[in-house]
Amino acid sequence: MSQPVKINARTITKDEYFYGHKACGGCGESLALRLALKVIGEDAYLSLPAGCMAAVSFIYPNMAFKQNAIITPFASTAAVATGVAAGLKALNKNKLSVGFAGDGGTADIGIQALSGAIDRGEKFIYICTDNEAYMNTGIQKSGLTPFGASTTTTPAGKVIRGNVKPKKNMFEIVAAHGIAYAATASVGYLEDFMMKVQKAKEANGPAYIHVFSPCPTGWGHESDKTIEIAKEVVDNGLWYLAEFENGKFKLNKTPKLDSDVRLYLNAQSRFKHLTDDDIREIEALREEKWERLIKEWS
Amino acid sequence: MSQPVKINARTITKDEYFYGHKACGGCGESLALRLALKVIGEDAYLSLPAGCMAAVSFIYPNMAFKQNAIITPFASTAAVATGVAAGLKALNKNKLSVGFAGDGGTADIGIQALSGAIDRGEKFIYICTDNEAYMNTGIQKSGLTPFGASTTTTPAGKVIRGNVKPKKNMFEIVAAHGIAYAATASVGYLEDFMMKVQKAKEANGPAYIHVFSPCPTGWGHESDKTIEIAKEVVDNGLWYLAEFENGKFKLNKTPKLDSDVRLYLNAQSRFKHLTDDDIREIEALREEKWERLIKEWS
Amino acid sequence: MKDFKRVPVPTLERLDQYPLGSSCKSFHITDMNAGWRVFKPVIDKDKCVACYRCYLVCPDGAIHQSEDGKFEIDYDYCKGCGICANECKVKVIEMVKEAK
Amino acid sequence: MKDFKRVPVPTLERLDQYPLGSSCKSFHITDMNAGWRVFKPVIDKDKCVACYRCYLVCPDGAIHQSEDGKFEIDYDYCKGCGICANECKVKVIEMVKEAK
Amino acid sequence: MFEIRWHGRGGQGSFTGAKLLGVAASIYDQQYAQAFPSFGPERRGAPVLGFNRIDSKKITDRSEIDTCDYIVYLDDTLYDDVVLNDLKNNDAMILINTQKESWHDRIKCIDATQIALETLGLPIANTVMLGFLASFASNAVTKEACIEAIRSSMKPSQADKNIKAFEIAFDKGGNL
Amino acid sequence: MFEIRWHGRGGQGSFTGAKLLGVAASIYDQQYAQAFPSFGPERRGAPVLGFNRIDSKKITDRSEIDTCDYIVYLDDTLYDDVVLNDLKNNDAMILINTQKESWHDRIKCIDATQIALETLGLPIANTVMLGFLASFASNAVTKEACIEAIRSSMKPSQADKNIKAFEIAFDKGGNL
Amino acid sequence: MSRNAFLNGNEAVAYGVKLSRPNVVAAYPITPQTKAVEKISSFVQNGELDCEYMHVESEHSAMACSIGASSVGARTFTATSSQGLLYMAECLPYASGARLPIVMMNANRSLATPWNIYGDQMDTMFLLNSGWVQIFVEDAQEALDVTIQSFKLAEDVRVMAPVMVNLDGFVLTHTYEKVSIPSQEAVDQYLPPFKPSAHMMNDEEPMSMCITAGNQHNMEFKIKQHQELFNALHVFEEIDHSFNEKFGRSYGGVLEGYQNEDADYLLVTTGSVTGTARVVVDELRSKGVKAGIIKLRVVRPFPKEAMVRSVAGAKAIGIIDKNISFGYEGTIYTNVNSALLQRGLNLITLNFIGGIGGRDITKQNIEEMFEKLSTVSTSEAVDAVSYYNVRCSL
Amino acid sequence: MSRNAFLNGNEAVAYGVKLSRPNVVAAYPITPQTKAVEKISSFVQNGELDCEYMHVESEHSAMACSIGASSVGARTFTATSSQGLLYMAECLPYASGARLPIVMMNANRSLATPWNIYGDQMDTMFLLNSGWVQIFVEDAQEALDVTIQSFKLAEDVRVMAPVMVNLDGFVLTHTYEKVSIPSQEAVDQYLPPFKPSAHMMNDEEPMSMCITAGNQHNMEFKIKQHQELFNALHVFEEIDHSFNEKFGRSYGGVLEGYQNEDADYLLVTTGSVTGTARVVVDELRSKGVKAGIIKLRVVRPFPKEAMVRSVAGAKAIGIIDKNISFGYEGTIYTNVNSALLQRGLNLITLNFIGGIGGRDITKQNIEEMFEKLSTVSTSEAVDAVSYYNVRCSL
Ligand SMILES: Cc1ncc(C[n+]2csc(CCOP(=O)(O)OP(=O)(O)O)c2C)c(N)n1
Ligand SMILES: Cc1ncc(C[n+]2csc(CCOP(=O)(O)OP(=O)(O)O)c2C)c(N)n1
Ligand code: SF4
Ligand code: SF4
Ligand code: SF4
Ligand code: SF4
Ligand code: SF4
Ligand code: SF4
Ligand SMILES: [Mg+2]
Ligand SMILES: [Mg+2]
Repeated sequence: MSQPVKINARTITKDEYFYGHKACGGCGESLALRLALKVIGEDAYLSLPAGCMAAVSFIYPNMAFKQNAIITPFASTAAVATGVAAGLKALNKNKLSVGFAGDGGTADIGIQALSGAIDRGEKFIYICTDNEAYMNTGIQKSGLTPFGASTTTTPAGKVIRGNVKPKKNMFEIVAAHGIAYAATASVGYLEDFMMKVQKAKEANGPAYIHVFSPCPTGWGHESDKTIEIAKEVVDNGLWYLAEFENGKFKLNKTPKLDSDVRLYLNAQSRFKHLTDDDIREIEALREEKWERLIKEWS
Repeated sequence: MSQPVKINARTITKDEYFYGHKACGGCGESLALRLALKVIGEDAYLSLPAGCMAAVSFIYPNMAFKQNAIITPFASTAAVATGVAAGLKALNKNKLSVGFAGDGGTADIGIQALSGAIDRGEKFIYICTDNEAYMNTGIQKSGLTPFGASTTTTPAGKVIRGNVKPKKNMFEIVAAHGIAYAATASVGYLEDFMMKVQKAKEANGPAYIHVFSPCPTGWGHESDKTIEIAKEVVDNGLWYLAEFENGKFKLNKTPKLDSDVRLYLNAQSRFKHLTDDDIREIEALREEKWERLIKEWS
Repeated sequence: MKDFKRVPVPTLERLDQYPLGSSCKSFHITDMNAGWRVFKPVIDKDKCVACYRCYLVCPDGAIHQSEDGKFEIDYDYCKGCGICANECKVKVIEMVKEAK
Repeated sequence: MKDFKRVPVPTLERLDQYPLGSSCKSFHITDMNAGWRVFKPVIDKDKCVACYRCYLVCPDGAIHQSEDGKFEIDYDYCKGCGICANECKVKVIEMVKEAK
Repeated sequence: MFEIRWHGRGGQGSFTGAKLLGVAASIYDQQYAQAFPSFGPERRGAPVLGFNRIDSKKITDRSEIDTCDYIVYLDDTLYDDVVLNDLKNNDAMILINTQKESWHDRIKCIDATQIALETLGLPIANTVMLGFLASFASNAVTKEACIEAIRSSMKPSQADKNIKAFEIAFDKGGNL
Repeated sequence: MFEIRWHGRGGQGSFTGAKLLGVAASIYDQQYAQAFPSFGPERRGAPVLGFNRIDSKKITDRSEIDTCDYIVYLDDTLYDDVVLNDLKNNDAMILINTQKESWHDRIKCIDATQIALETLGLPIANTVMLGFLASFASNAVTKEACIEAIRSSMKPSQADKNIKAFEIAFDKGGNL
Repeated sequence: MSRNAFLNGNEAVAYGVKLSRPNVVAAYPITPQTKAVEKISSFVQNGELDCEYMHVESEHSAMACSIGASSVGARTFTATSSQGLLYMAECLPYASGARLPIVMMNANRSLATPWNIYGDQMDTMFLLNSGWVQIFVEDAQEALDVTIQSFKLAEDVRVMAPVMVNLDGFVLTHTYEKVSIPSQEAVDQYLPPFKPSAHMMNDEEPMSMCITAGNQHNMEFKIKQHQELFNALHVFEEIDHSFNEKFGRSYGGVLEGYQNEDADYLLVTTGSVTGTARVVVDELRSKGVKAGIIKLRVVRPFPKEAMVRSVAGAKAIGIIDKNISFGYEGTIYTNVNSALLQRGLNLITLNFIGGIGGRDITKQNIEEMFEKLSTVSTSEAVDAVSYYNVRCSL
Repeated sequence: MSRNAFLNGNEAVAYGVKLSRPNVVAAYPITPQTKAVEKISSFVQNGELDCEYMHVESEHSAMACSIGASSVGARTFTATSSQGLLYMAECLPYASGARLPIVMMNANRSLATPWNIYGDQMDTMFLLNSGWVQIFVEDAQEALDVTIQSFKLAEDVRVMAPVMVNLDGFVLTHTYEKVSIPSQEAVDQYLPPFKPSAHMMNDEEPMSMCITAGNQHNMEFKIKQHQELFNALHVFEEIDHSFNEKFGRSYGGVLEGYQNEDADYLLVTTGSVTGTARVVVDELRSKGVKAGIIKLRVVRPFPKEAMVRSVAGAKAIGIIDKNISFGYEGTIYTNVNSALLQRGLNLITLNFIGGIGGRDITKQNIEEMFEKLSTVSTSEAVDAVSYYNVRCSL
């Protein structure tokens, strides 16, 4: 790997590659895309499945991406992206193929294509922008919706109060494929995220980044709190920053595990029905997870 | 969990639940099925996708399973099996739903349905009978075909000699889902396998068993060597016996890592083109794998 | 112990005799596999030590223990793969060429 | 620096003026988002310390550094989400109610 | 047949206004009604439309609504004079939530946000605009039906406040 | 038009026999030929069939073959007397790989496995049976073409042995 | 007692489902079907509907889970649209061949590419060979009623086939109107719990399902399925009658004629456009033009006899297709034409393609169609296929 | 120089692919297509074909990878069958809407359930609305030749559409016959490397593909696709000519008439059954019966004019369908009937359904069909649809 340049607001290109899109104001996913593209550069070929980001960016005749870009069938981000990569390779073009998909498009309907693409071992980058639900279709539960969250298919009902299943562990699932590079990130830590995109770019094979991306519309928080929330979730340990490189896991940041998760939860209406018991369960899950992570990864 | 009864040839039922099937003589998968069913019992509802085992067992009007059984779409073992489980539950029937699929049906086209089913967290058993290629369609490479093996889509050609990709790590991928119980097994160690099926039966949620099942037709070995080969591959460490329980991995058997892998490879025509370099690579992969396994799991 | 009876191939003279849907009773065994064999396993019952191994390892379940405790082969379904003979520790199963 | 020019909505009077396939040139921006705002951010340029934070965090990329080193907002595309104001450490961005 | 269009911004509740009107006319006035939204890929903040048809006969027409009897604006920044062309006839009118005074004889103005803030404590002006509309569109819907519709659609505490807001606007409209 | 059926067991190479015959007739005899297998869900060891059509004119018929000019058995355990009904006419015959003597005037027997073991060192009798067949079916295919077909389909060392096996059987057939 | 509510088509279906008391619902969200499954999941989370709700990870699995659940005799519902319908395509003939009485709502929506979330009927028309009963509804009330009827139809021993209920995306799924919701008691009487059929997996006599039938048997299995699917036509008529007796609403069975008895000019319609056409027909009738409508409710099995009977007296018929079979014509047009040819009906038929990708079909468009029909009956020199509301010259 | 080889249909396609020098092949195995992809992968592993071979994990991904590769201008091939074709169904209108010149071989096979690996044409007929050009071939030579022609057709600027080449499972895919393999030089001259179209992603002017077109625009996109797909008809005729000039083989374009000029009784056939029918027609002609065949080569776009022209003189036509649209009739029958009705042809048409699930269609069956056609022309009291070689009473 080449000597890493420090990546921050001053060193990234001033050019914008994602502009005039129709995402909600304050959309975390669109911020993740915008900055990832600045690191990835103008030459890349992008594949995006159905999902908010595709929906708001390819509305004929208003195209928001500067790069070559294609919407893929919902299940097919990684398949189209590796098809693009194979086509470029066969035509002797040395360009990067990058897939961007939401949590639903990654952990649910797209996991098969992703698994197959990683297994084929050819270089491409896959970035999952995780807003913890199917937002484009109106906030339905996905495999990455966290325990307790109310969505339109797991509403806070009279007998079942929100989502009862924990979040699927995409990062470790991907790592178990023996991928060249994988990382988790958050739009609350943008420099860290951009640095990881840079590493993914330099990886010698498939690379995967999972970036936590708040959605004011789906989560019910103020549109100006996107970054704050995405930072808090890392600080309190409900989300984590980690990497998988050369077959090894590494934690990038240790949270304050005794912090009150309410600061995070209360800022979002999707959690407003939670009882004290629910919150204790969330804290217990956090504890359990970190016990393992610290033991195994540090 | 109830006090485990020792499971062996004497304690399992004498009834046969899988009979008159049309598998090749000496088929490892059919042996795995036969014995698994004896442990699982007569009451279970079985789901099998397209693949050798379905192809040889439901040939109208000759039905080889005693249990209720359904062929599923190739991609859908776990989806149909959990649909069956949901249906049984809704109808207040306390029966077990069990899926059996080959390596292709599990690691490639069926991985999405499997991932989704595990994520839903409802109890069912999934057994992957791994013969390391698409046998039903004539020995094409799957995601679980090992490095070096010649298949009909990765023949030992003049420039590419057999399969160049390592085997996908299904066991760890499944474990990363936080499944209730998972294990690897081999028809070379039948008691171990049956004991694991019993544990899967008792697990409090989804359970997964990955059983190594030689295929004389596809691997090009004598039909009477199925068990020998399946034992040797464990003994020499190219395959491994392990469990994942309560969130922890456990190795069940330590192989002889200095043993000559040729004993195993030379018995099979799919490896007959391998050069000494190839064999060294296989040994190197073995070493690398065990270094990690021993460090992390024991 | 095989608790099934081979059943005759169903009569299918009218459409209503065909199954509803793509269904059939389970364990509806109409066929034999005897014709698949080139070699057939023969157990020397006198020397057999009733270790259950052959019964355990037969992929076709074609070996069962009879009343007298000895192991017997159901030649209607044995395919002659030879696993039993190979796995019998005391080597009392012999593979014999089939003849018409 | 936004290196694009807003382009006019294409003329589509005949079928042959429609794209071939479901394709369109990239960065073919025909639209503005100005009308989405209820509040608009206003930077107090004198107090701005040019820390780049607002530029970094804007999901719409609507803030850029002008020649003079100061940061400016492209009101054609700012949606008024308020992130920039919230994230400016020196609190020199104010959200002001839009009026027609 | 009355045809009505609502203009708002994603998140402002304009379609809820249309739904309440539909409930009022069809369930409580025993007439027939349709309420349907426009729907596009743009997100929260982007302009959206809602529509109503109201009639005493069963409504089967499923085509889009072009010209209207009433056009309601929940946000004056969305208004543009060209919509005057979308009015059906001389009785048809445009109702706008604005601090401004009316600048056209077909336009009626009300500071609905102010009323909403005062009565509900929130700048959600849909029930206010419903009241304003109901005051003019008495052939399409009754005041009582609207109140019932609001009551049946919300928690009682919410409903009371919204009915108050509705009534203030209804009276304002009657006095114009 | 000659129609031929091959009986064997999955793994015995009966369809390879049919293919070699097809290559011989179509490529080296400049005629036309089809070769096609039967195909079922049963696995290795189960009985399988192969078919040939040979003609001097282009063959377009794609229907199944019912009655045959020749029926070839690679394994006598598969034989059953009812197949005598599948023979086309008085010249048609059945050729069986067996240690037995012929028991019917339409049946010709040869111990092909023995010949194969002696010449190839393997009990793979397909080229032997091809030779036996060619000795009778001289209107359908020439000896030379068969030899070319074998030569073009295998490694030289293999081909030589198989041609030898073929020729032994061809001569045996001629002498019956 | 029934009660009135102001519901959109999605919600109406959700109420129909709730009243039908399914055992299992497995669905994946997709616009414009989402509000239906959201409503159903809220019924479940609120304890108003006691069923297993499966949050599946794709439509292929939605249908595969439905197959699993139905194969043990559970009453099963799912819903999808467009891309989702095609993503599960493999499972559709799978379920129909297995004779599983699954009911599915499909929100008719355009197919990518280009992407588009609005309503047209290309998705359903893609699947005419799937072995499913395919029903189109015109409004929210019919959506609710037909949902209940569909379970009865699917589970009828003479039919035993999956049923797809099609609602035009947005125009029906998102339009609110007054709907009468029957009481649970009445629906319980009308639609008792499903008694699993003997061909399904069960504890008494274990079954093997979705088996293989080789070339010796397969053709007969398929012909049997085909012939028995036709039973859906008269059973649906029966159900229309019995539903009417119980709930006081009839929709005319496999098709409904509107002013067709003496009509010179007939439009064949499916789904929501029928309503708009009714308005135009009323107007034309008031002007003395003998216009009428055949509302095709069931597209598979195709009601050939009923269709031929209903149009026989007309001078010219126009078939509205909200779909294109690329490289030919509208699919319903093809289907209707074949029926007419077989009966030797020497009618002029024209194909009116409209509503593609959510394009409006206006009352004026429909007037133009009738206008075209009345001219063609005296002149043959017209193009058979024409497009409505196109925004450029072609 | 061309050379003769004894190949089955799968291998013939593989040679056609190799000669066409694709850049990317992405395929997933399924009986009875496997031998085609196995042969192609052996070409690759042996260094005889220089292309990216993608071992995909499913057919949905096979087509998605193909879409990706084709969208950057790579010449792309894939192959599938039956369940696999339906599993990728979502991606088919996706690719055609994007105007990607992907070529796919489909081995026609029955659809589950019941499962069956043998040939019928239900899989392809499922997809008539997909926007793909759909071609059927009769023998291995035609399979090889049409594979090469398909790339030329797909990539023609007037067409720019994906092409599906259909081979009857087993009957064509597994039957060996003599095939002339053209030389690489000749094919290179005939089919130069693909020059990517400007609508594809490229380095010079970045493109956004597979975009959204709302209700303001969508209908026009679809009509454009529809209208331009019709170009495939005459371009395919052109290609048939130019291929004939270069290689000395012509197949008659979109359809081939065999003894049809003066025929009283015509059979419309697709694929391999044509060959058997030729034998029967020859026999009947020798007995003085004026029998003939219309071999339908291209089913989409549907060659309406050519079809109507070719059958106009007959007394009765029979359409052989190796498929059933459950609850109606054979799909080709429906399509042909619509064409005839539109032209006011007062012909008697009968539907002969056979070959379902691999059931043989015998020469005697075909004789019976002609027999039936000759009786019906004097009597109208026959059932339009009949089944051949059924093993039980219906
Ligand atoms: C096969 C298929 N099923 C369903 C859909 C509908 N759909 C489009 S986007 C979407 C949700 C996307 O969620 P996610 O991937 O999390 O992205 P987000 O919108 O949250 O950014 C769904 C369900 C589809 N387009 N295709
Ligand atoms: C959608 C779909 N694609 C492809 C196939 C063809 N197919 C049937 S079984 C099979 C291979 C099965 O391989 P595996 O799962 O490893 O089981 P095995 O036969 O080896 O036991 C394939 C490719 C199919 N039936 N359905
Ligand atoms: S709904 Fe959420 S993810 Fe989608 S555009 Fe809006 S903020 Fe972004
Ligand atoms: S091919 Fe292999 S897996 Fe399949 S039945 Fe034969 S031995 Fe078993
Ligand atoms: S030879 Fe094989 S099939 Fe026969 S009894 Fe022994 S193990 Fe079983
Ligand atoms: S393995 Fe040998 S000793 Fe053991 S039971 Fe079988 S025959 Fe007897
Ligand atoms: S308000 Fe939001 S959109 Fe506007 S400049 Fe600030 S961050 Fe960007
Ligand atoms: S964040 Fe504040 S201080 Fe920093 S550049 Fe922006 S306006 Fe200036
Ligand atoms: Mg999401
Ligand atoms: Mg396998």
